[in-house]
Amino acid sequence: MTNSVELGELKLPNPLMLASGTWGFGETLPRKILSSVGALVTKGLSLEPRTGNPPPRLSETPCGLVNSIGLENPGFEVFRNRILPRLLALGPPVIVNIFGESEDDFFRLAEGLAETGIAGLEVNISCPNVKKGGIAFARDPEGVFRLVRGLTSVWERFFSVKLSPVGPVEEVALAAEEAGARALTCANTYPAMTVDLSRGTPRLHLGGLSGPAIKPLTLRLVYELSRKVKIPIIASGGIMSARDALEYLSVGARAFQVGTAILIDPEAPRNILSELDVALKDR
Amino acid sequence: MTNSVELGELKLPNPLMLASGTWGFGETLPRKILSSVGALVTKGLSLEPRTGNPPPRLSETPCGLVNSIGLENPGFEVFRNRILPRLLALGPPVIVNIFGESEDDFFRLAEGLAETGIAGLEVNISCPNVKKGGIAFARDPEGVFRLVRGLTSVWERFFSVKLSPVGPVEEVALAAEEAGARALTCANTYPAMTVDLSRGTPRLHLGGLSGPAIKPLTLRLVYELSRKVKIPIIASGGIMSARDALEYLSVGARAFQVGTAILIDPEAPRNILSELDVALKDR
Amino acid sequence: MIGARVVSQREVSPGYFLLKLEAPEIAHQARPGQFVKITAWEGRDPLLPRPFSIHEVKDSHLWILYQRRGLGTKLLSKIHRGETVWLSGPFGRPFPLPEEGSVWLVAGGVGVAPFFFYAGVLRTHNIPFRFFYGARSKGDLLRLKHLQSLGKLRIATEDGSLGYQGFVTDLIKVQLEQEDRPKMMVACGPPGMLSAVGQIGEAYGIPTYLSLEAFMACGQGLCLGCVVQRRRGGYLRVCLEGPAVDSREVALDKLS
Amino acid sequence: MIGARVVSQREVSPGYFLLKLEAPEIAHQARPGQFVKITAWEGRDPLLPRPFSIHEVKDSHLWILYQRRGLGTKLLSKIHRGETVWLSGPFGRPFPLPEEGSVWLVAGGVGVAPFFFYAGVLRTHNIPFRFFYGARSKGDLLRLKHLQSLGKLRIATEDGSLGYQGFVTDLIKVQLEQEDRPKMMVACGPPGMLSAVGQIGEAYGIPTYLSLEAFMACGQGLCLGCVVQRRRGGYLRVCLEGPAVDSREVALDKLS
Ligand SMILES: Cc1cc2nc3c(=O)[nH]c(=O)nc-3n(C[C@H](O)[C@H](O)[C@H](O)COP(=O)(O)OP(=O)(O)OC[C@H]3O[C@@H](n4cnc5c(N)ncnc54)[C@H](O)[C@@H]3O)c2cc1C
Ligand SMILES: Cc1cc2nc3c(=O)[nH]c(=O)nc-3n(C[C@H](O)[C@H](O)[C@H](O)COP(=O)(O)OP(=O)(O)OC[C@H]3O[C@@H](n4cnc5c(N)ncnc54)[C@H](O)[C@@H]3O)c2cc1C
Ligand SMILES: Cc1cc2nc3c(=O)[nH]c(=O)nc-3n(C[C@H](O)[C@H](O)[C@H](O)COP(=O)(O)O)c2cc1C
Ligand SMILES: Cc1cc2nc3c(=O)[nH]c(=O)nc-3n(C[C@H](O)[C@H](O)[C@H](O)COP(=O)(O)O)c2cc1C
Ligand code: FES
Ligand code: FES
Repeated sequence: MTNSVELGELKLPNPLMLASGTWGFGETLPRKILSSVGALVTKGLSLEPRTGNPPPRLSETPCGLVNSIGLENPGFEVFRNRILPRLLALGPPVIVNIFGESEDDFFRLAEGLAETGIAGLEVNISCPNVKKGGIAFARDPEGVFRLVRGLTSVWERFFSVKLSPVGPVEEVALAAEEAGARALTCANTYPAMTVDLSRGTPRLHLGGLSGPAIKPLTLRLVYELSRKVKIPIIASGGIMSARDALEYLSVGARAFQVGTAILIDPEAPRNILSELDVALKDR
Repeated sequence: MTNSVELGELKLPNPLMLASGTWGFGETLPRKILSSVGALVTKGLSLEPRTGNPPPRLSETPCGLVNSIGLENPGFEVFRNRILPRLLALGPPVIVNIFGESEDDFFRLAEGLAETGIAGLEVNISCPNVKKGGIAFARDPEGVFRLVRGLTSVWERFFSVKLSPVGPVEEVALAAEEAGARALTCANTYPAMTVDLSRGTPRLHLGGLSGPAIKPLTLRLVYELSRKVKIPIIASGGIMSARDALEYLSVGARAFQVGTAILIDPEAPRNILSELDVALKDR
Repeated sequence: MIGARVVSQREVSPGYFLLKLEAPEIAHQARPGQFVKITAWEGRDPLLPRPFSIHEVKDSHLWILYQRRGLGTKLLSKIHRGETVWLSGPFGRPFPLPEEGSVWLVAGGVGVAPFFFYAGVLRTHNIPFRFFYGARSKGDLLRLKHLQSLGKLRIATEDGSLGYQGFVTDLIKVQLEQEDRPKMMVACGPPGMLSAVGQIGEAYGIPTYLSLEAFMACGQGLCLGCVVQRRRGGYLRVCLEGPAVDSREVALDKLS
Repeated sequence: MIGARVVSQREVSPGYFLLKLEAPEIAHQARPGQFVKITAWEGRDPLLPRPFSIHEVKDSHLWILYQRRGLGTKLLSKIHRGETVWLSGPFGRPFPLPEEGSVWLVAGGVGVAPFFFYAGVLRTHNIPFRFFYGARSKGDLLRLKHLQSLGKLRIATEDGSLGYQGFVTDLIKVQLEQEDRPKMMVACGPPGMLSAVGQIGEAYGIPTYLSLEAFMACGQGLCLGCVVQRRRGGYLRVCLEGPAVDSREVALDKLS
């Protein structure tokens, strides 16, 4: 089996995680797909339920997918009471991806999740901070420092800060590390848009780009950041095959996430893991 | 024929330009390909000759191309004396793409080109500023302001500032506009990398990503910037077809450049122009 | 995804293809109204598999009836017999089977695809049904001979080249005034047609199921990408709560 | 790019294909040593056309002999006769034709591809030549029968399963000591072999041309992407100053 991996205090059976937002809460996936992976990172969770964005929520680009789901989720209460118990029973460590509109939202979510048996948090900072006039947390290294520092006092275990790939990424990464983040997830989707000209008036779709198209960009980011920070980096961006994963591992990532590939084929994580086994044995 | 286009004082026969660095200096292209376009933007020119980077200079990604040519060029003297006369004889307006390692380099290039009959300059700010410790001009909005303001006193005609798509793009765009840029070229390639695992040790290739993969990203950038600045925007990023060009025009670009598509097929600009004619007539 | 051998493929009308695949696992599970996702190319452009209704099923084979539209269907149309495509599914809720009374199937264009399978199953269950099929013109009606053998069929063409002249929705309005009304209607076709059928169903108090289309990524409830607006607020996922949904569930004016 | 009809394609050895295309414009212009770029897929992945030596030319047809390596050649190998691929070229400098004296052609593996065309033209010009061809093993020697009919051929296999046992470069060293030396050598094959042939040519004072490979985008001098290091500093573009370059021009230790 592919070696286990340590992300600070968090030990994973293997370096493959299911990326946030790309496997629902596992309701419609066979158990065998979910139980073999290194960790499950949940869909983004907010305190209150969110209905998400109106359609269209998806469009396709050359080798890429643009999504604007709008962080639809059932909110903390439903998640903790109805969803989390089932996820925890699956086996792999569960990492809960959280987001909020203010620092306080994050703190309250972390407190609420403290006694639930989850393995850690992934802190999504790509969302807008309403107190800062809607500027994303990820645009504001000092804000990220305060957010992360604040979190460390309510959440003492493993958590990763999920970076946005745009904005002052390096400054944000360093701020998160200095403030006490245990790992960085590098990175979220890229601001993108598509235009559908096939209708009378052009239909614009704004969202985040994922998939193979972004791999060379996020790979570069992981490479650069791994030379700047000491905490482990979890790579996320366009990983479709074991080779993609190995590329990330070879430039400094400690673990990696599979996202869009699951949407194309939920068997992808299992295939990647078994190919990875073979490749690592060959070395 | 596709309508002529005005970029401030510069009038082009049509909105299609050949992007910098993707058609050599036209030596190996049939004249008919060069003479039908709206403008020719030359390969990046520096004061002194540059031999460029060692190989590998190219690698391929899903729907993208990574290049690290290293701005190889014959330098100002050779360009002005031996290349430019031939380019000017082709017909379309010639825009010279310039770069330097200091503000002064840019100013001297502009002065040297002042009496040559070129239609304008394209100012590449993605290059490192040695006086600022090698930080790219494009990372420093104040530096860009000074550079552009300085240019306006040695160069009184049309020039476009070619933005990098990373860094504080919006601030840089606003600084360039305020300092007197007549247009913005949006945008250059994206910092990217590939890893070749097929050899014994991984071979890393760092460079700039172009081609269809980046289209949704640069489209979004053009869309956002066209809502922020009043000067015209020239789009550059992944335009392979008339439909791609129309998408950019529909989100606010005034003109557009074709780059990587030329490398795949030098007939691409002519095909795009004729398809554009048809599409615009259909409207 | 599983590899499925292409048993045959032919162009049944210009731009419309009938594809026969060998896929025992999926064929045995499939029920009418469900769909599969197909990848018929190497490389990552197009990135996403394409969703297609299951047109017919027999033993270990399934058929897809599809229109060539963009790159994905163009590539699919170039696949030869003996080659392999990648398949996953079946996904989505099957069409409902009424406990009693008759069903009207209302199809527009290539929306007729899932009804061949459905009609066969309705027949097996002895559920009476009528078939209404509209298209622009006679030439756009697909697999007409086969369709006629399936059961009672009424045709509408916009240009009057065959059957009733006008929209299929006008035709069913006429029929609803003339005949015993069905216990249920199931419609598949372009969004404009679907919302018209939905309105008719509600006006006549007939439970009506609309087989919706939406751009899909996962096709199985993972990404929340294929939503349409729910009438009472919020969204429903076409791939999971659909593709056929009770017309009263969806905001008909928001279909597109 | 022009569309070229596939006249035939067959797998001449496991993983090696011989493709015949109808492309009058290119066939008429082509000269030995030049190459074409081929796109055999829709969609943008792979993004770039792939470069291939012109293997043979006759009338309005040209042949490509290629090895299936990654996605591009996999897709090319799936093209059927009657289908169309996209072609551009011919690109690059032709192999030199010596004014007097003989030429030795030195091929390694699939590097033999351009020499069929070259041998034919040498024959037409009554230029004497000898052919040296090395591969790992007997089974890796491509189109051997046809090759034997072209002229004087010496084989080297690493495992000794046919001809001289060892590298083709060892074979030519042996031959250079035994025979009249040629006026020129032209070599095509893997980088290690090329640099060895270059060293031999220089040691014996024989002008030697090495047909280089480099990852290419434009194939025609536009992007400056396909460079190799020049011995006297700076770079040369394989697509324009090559693919075959005088060995003394290139930094042999930098080939890869
Ligand atoms: C549940 C379902 C069942 C379907 N059944 C059939 C069928 O039986 N026969 C048939 O001909 N067509 C069917 N379609 C439509 C079919 O999926 C599209 O025609 C196909 O995806 C177009 O792909 P393309 O690459 O050829 O075209 P593109 O160039 O990608 O797009 C052409 C058009 O197809 C739409 N489309 C593209 N991708 C998708 C996608 N992943 N999901 C939904 N729509 C998309 C686009 O919005 C656009 O309007 C079905 C769609 C859905 C959602
Ligand atoms: C001038 C020239 C002539 C050639 N002639 C022949 C020939 O006659 N027969 C033959 O079998 N092969 C020939 N090649 C090599 C051929 O171009 C590659 O095998 C092919 O491009 C591989 O593409 P792929 O998508 O299958 O593999 P990839 O998965 O893309 O790559 C596999 C290997 O091929 C190399 N390669 C990929 N793309 C290119 C490219 N655009 N240019 C150069 N190398 C590339 C990669 O570096 C890698 O090592 C020639 C190459 C050049 C430059
Ligand atoms: C449909 C979809 C929904 C996503 N939802 C979330 C989310 O809720 N929270 C989050 O942090 N990232 C979310 N992401 C980003 C992914 O977790 C992942 O970081 C990104 O897609 C890049 O990886 P990939 O190319 O492997 O998909 C989402 C991505 C997709 C495609
Ligand atoms: C091989 C290559 C060389 C380039 N050289 C330059 C250059 O010298 N100066 C510059 O400003 N941009 C250069 N570019 C960027 C292009 O001009 C263009 O802005 C970019 O590639 C995005 O457009 P595309 O996707 O259409 O190629 C180069 C791009 C490529 C692919
Ligand atoms: S397509 Fe992913 S939820 Fe429906
Ligand atoms: S491949 Fe572009 S210059 Fe040689």
